[in-house]
Amino acid sequence: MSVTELTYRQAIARAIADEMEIDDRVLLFGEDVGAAGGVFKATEGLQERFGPARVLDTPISEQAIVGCAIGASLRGLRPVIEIMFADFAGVCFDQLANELAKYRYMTNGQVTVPVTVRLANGAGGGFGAQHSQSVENWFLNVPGLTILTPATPGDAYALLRAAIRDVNPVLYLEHKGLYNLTGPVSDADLDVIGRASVVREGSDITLVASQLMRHRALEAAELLAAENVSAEVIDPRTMVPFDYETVRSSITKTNNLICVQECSPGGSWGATLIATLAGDSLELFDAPPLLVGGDNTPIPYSGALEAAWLPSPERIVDAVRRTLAY
Amino acid sequence: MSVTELTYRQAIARAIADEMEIDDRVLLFGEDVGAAGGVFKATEGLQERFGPARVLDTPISEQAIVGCAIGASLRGLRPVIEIMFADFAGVCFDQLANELAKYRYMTNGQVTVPVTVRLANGAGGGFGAQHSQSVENWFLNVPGLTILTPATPGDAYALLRAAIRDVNPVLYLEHKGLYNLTGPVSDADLDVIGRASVVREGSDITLVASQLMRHRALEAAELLAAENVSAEVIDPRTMVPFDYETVRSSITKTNNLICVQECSPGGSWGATLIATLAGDSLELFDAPPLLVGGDNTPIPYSGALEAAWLPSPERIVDAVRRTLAY
Amino acid sequence: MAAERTAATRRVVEKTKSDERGLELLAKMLEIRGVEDEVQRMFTQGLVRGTTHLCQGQEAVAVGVCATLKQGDSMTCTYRGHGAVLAMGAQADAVFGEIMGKAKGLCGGKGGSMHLTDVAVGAYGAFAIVGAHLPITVGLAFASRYLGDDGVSVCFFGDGTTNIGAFHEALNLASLWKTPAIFVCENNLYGEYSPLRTTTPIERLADRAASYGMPGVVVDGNDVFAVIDTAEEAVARARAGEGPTLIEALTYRQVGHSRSDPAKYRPPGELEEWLARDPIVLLERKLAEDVTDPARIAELKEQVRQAVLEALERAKSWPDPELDARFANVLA
Amino acid sequence: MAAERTAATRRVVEKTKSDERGLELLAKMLEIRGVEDEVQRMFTQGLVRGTTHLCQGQEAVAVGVCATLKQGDSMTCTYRGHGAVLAMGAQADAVFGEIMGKAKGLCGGKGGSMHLTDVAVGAYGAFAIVGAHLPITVGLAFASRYLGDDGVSVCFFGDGTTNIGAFHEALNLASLWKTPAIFVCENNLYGEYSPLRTTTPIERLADRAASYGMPGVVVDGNDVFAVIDTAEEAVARARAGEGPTLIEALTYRQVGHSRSDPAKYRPPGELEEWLARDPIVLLERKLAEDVTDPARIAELKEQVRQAVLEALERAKSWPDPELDARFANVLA
Ligand SMILES: Cc1ncc(C[n+]2csc(CCOP(=O)(O)OP(=O)(O)O)c2C)c(N)n1
Ligand SMILES: Cc1ncc(C[n+]2csc(CCOP(=O)(O)OP(=O)(O)O)c2C)c(N)n1
Ligand SMILES: [Mg+2]
Ligand SMILES: [Mg+2]
Repeated sequence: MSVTELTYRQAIARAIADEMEIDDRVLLFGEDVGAAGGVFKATEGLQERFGPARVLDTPISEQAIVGCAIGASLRGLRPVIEIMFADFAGVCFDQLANELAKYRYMTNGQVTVPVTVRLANGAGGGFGAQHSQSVENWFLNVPGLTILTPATPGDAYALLRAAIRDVNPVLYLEHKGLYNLTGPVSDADLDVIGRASVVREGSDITLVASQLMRHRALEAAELLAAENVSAEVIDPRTMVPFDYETVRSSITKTNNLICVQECSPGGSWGATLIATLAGDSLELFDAPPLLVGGDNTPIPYSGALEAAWLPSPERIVDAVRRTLAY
Repeated sequence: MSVTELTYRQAIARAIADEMEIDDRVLLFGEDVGAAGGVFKATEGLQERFGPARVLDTPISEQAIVGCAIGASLRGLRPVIEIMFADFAGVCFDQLANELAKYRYMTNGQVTVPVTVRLANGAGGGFGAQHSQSVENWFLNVPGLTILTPATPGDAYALLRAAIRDVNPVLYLEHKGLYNLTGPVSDADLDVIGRASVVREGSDITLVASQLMRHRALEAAELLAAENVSAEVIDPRTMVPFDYETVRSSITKTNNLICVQECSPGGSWGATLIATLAGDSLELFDAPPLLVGGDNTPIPYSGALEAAWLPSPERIVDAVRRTLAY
Repeated sequence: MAAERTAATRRVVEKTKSDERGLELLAKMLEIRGVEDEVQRMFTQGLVRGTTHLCQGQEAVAVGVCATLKQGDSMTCTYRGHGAVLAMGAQADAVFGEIMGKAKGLCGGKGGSMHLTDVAVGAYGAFAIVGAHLPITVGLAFASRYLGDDGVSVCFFGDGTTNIGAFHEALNLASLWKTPAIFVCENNLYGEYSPLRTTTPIERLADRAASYGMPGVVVDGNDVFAVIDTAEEAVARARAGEGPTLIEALTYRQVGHSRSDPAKYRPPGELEEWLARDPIVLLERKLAEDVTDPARIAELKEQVRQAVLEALERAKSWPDPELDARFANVLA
Repeated sequence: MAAERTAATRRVVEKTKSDERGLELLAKMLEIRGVEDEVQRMFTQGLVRGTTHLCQGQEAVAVGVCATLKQGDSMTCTYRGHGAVLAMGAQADAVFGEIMGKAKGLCGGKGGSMHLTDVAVGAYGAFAIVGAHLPITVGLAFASRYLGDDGVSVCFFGDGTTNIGAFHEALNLASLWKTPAIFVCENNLYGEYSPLRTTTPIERLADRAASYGMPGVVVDGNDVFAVIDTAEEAVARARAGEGPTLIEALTYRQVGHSRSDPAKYRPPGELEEWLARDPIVLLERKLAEDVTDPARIAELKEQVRQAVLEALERAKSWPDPELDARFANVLA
């Protein structure tokens, strides 16, 4: 594949197709991923192309879906499964956190568990408190899971192919607000797990932001540019393992850090990042590193409330101003 | 009740009994909490005393247990439920994180959900990776849950009574390694939710540590005293809401902070604490705030490995030395 | 107010299938149909956010079951719960308001289409995680046993829900503790876009009751009187302390699963077949047989239509919530 | 090595209930009993950490079922799984070693008593979260279907486990997809300290199979030959692509639930009744009827006893893991 323009949604379907094409062990199952092509249409055409033996619809039973993927992976298969709205990770949390994440460790390496779990993350669409969460934050304290959070079609494609090839369990979080985003996709570099990307260079402050917030951080950076503030924007792309090094080099230059995240502060990836850098790079900070995130509440439904709940470019700009004025 | 000496385990049974005695709406259910008095014997005698209508054994079905408690609480009851090993929160995570935590918010206050969920937390007992976790860290990013982590019989008693009286949902985490600990118990002050306790005063460094780690931090403080280092030890007691103020006043004095926790760093309460203080009190730090915790792995079974996994007083002392030498 | 409303709904319980009663049932079903049709329109107009799941074609189940309840009883339902919440007596304007995220919506705009709740009329919540409310219903019912009142708790859910773990745990505990719970499975043949037979290895879902030692009964969910008869038996059993019942109501979702679904997966003719058995059509026909004056039915239809449209206009005129409202009611 | 061991176990499948075969089954059951008795002793001596769940009295289930398997088949079990893992052919010293947390234990000391795993003999794991391995077994079985081999997957679990959600979801999916899975419920009358009737509203757990459209069969779990016959049928069905079976094996846990449990909740006489039906005693009696020389049985018993003790001594002599080993095998 040379570089193509695809939507984020198409990039996902393409990544799965490309891996299924070259590896018979790859299969896909989940609720309505087959005949219907997925509730987010991110698996459209795959059942037609690869047949119902490799693209299967399941009953509504997420524990069975995850468990079945684990078991199949033990026999060498490479299951890609969909949990639909990421919030449904709650009903199969044990399978993800206690089984999938720990299986290899508890058996001292007798098994590998190459399962890719796709989940649709994030707020902003008016889906309410039980269909809008960013669930990477539920799993940060569960060693054994690799967690990916693509924000562009290109990253969605590369990270998903990398996830499927990875012999370890991967949670792959798709942001619902990005499915329609268009961008270039290529297979030139699939070695992307654990590598942040500097998506805008700058010298005054480092904004670390993922998924929908990456795009808002970029908007904020544009607004700031008009004020002669030069913001560097980094998309971690991978939550676990986190590329601290790229962030560290950035703040070596900017000496200021703000994490922009789509969740409340407690136990968040942003808090983890700040604590880590406070612990090993305290001297780099000119001002206190800040967390700009969702409110410390469940996510409200009403359009007005949800918009207020989510960090806006303006809120990011505000936080930058406060930081630089410190 | 005047001051009595009880074990941590007895303090729990006593707290439940004292609330059941004065409030008919309080009831207890869970697996083997009744006839058998609990697998940790923390509910011994309660069924005999209050009868099987108020102390009930359930099938092995944690989703049903939590859901039933939620439903009962909507009708004004005050269910206290046991999930036994805290790790089993995985099989009822949806009920805890998506239903219990959000119910009041999603209905805009039409309901109150006064459920107390007891869970047995923590490592050190040789129970292996699926029976040793500190699950407060799974729920930090779930607004709506109050999370309590008592470390002494006195706190176990007061926090549990406060939890049962609280009209909001509470996760009450008992540490398995502390059930046999003896200490004074009194009902003089039950207003303890959200209040940290300074358990040892000191001037050189602040150690924030909970549950088993509180006791190790105290041991470390003794070792440090022999080196003329004066460590202040703070037990947060409540993870959510967290008493930042007490920690902040302490580091205003000591200018140094180490969190000692029984879990890996990602998404942990210690990381949240450090990020919060780095954000609002950066100027207070003489040296980088550190996290001393479990390794970034599942918890191994073997005695030798588990002991190495858990922070020891010596590891804490080491970290303090490094901090003060900064 | 709320109590009066449920009282109104409750009056229909009288066993006599009188004119009056039939017309009341019809009015409620027409109201639900009217609300759902308007919500569909609002969605197209961009007035509804996220998603919405409508119940056109399934009205007889909610209306029939809720007609057997009395004050103090409770009900839980799903994201496809507008009908059930209205059947309990919630006001249409507050329902519309919530769906539009207005301050005066049932949940102040915090819940939305999938979470309509009106505790004042016994509607304890609509749940968006499949199966999650079944255990909660067990607790609502258990409380009646514990408190010694004779309340019952009804839970509506879909056919697809019978495959999830929470279903199993809830029915098991409900039966073991003989709680006064009534589990109403609305078998509308599909879970999302999947026909039941592609996700479920058995056909008769009521058969699953045997695993829990409780009665499992099948009923024509498009026949409101049949639903009432079946529900009455289950309610009586529950009130008598004999434990829960699983009711499988056979019905059909005349629209797509959710707003974005054109329902192309339906075999040809299926929709038409079920439209011919539309519960409102069936009830009207029955009433006509019972010599109800056709003019009265026409008049009722017009009345309900007007009331729904007025409710909608009222709700549209309401303001959005204040932004600070988003911080309220995390804790009590 | 591993392959040879399973081969040895597998040889017993021949349908003829010959002397040799009976003696092999007896040897395996004696080995399990011997290991469990020693683990109990070790626990008392403080050589075992945490907790441990023993299966004395249930040996015929694991040995009977595993005797019907062949190479390429897989097995999952619970924290009470020492017997099942030994029945698959795991070495006793590595079992002891793991339980003592030694470097040469089956899982290098990372798993412990509740997580014995020996993939080389098809023992894919022992799980400590009730019900968690049932969905995983579906996946193991599904893989055979996907790969087109004729492997089957057996899953052992307890009576109490039939009340948890994962049981329901797993059996449903297994049946829908006609996976070659065999669900073996060891009904030992208790879940922890709770008698089955206090937690489960029905008595015959095999009846739950009907909810999934699969056969449910009950077997005397203390009669190893009956277990073999029943398992053979299920295995044949699975290999033929006809889907899963639920087997309910009636048996008894002669010891407490876990190390700390004196099992005072048993009604008087119950233990004695079941001890009289001890599976090893039953098998010995059967072999005696089949004119096996009593001296051979005595000799076998002594051999197995010696082998177990030697395995234990070997395992005791092994070192603890290196401390750095704790960082290994989080990821591959
Ligand atoms: C745990 C969980 N899994 C998946 C979903 C997505 N989902 C929403 S509705 C639905 C179908 C439910 O089907 P059924 O129970 O038949 O109810 P119906 O929609 O037909 O009323 C699914 C799978 C969900 N909300 N929760
Ligand atoms: C999800 C979960 N809940 C509770 C437990 C605690 N627990 C361990 S064993 C057990 C009893 C299981 O009973 P049964 O399935 O009959 O198996 P048995 O122990 O009798 O072999 C329980 C409740 C657990 N391990 N996992
Ligand atoms: Mg349906
Ligand atoms: Mg049992």
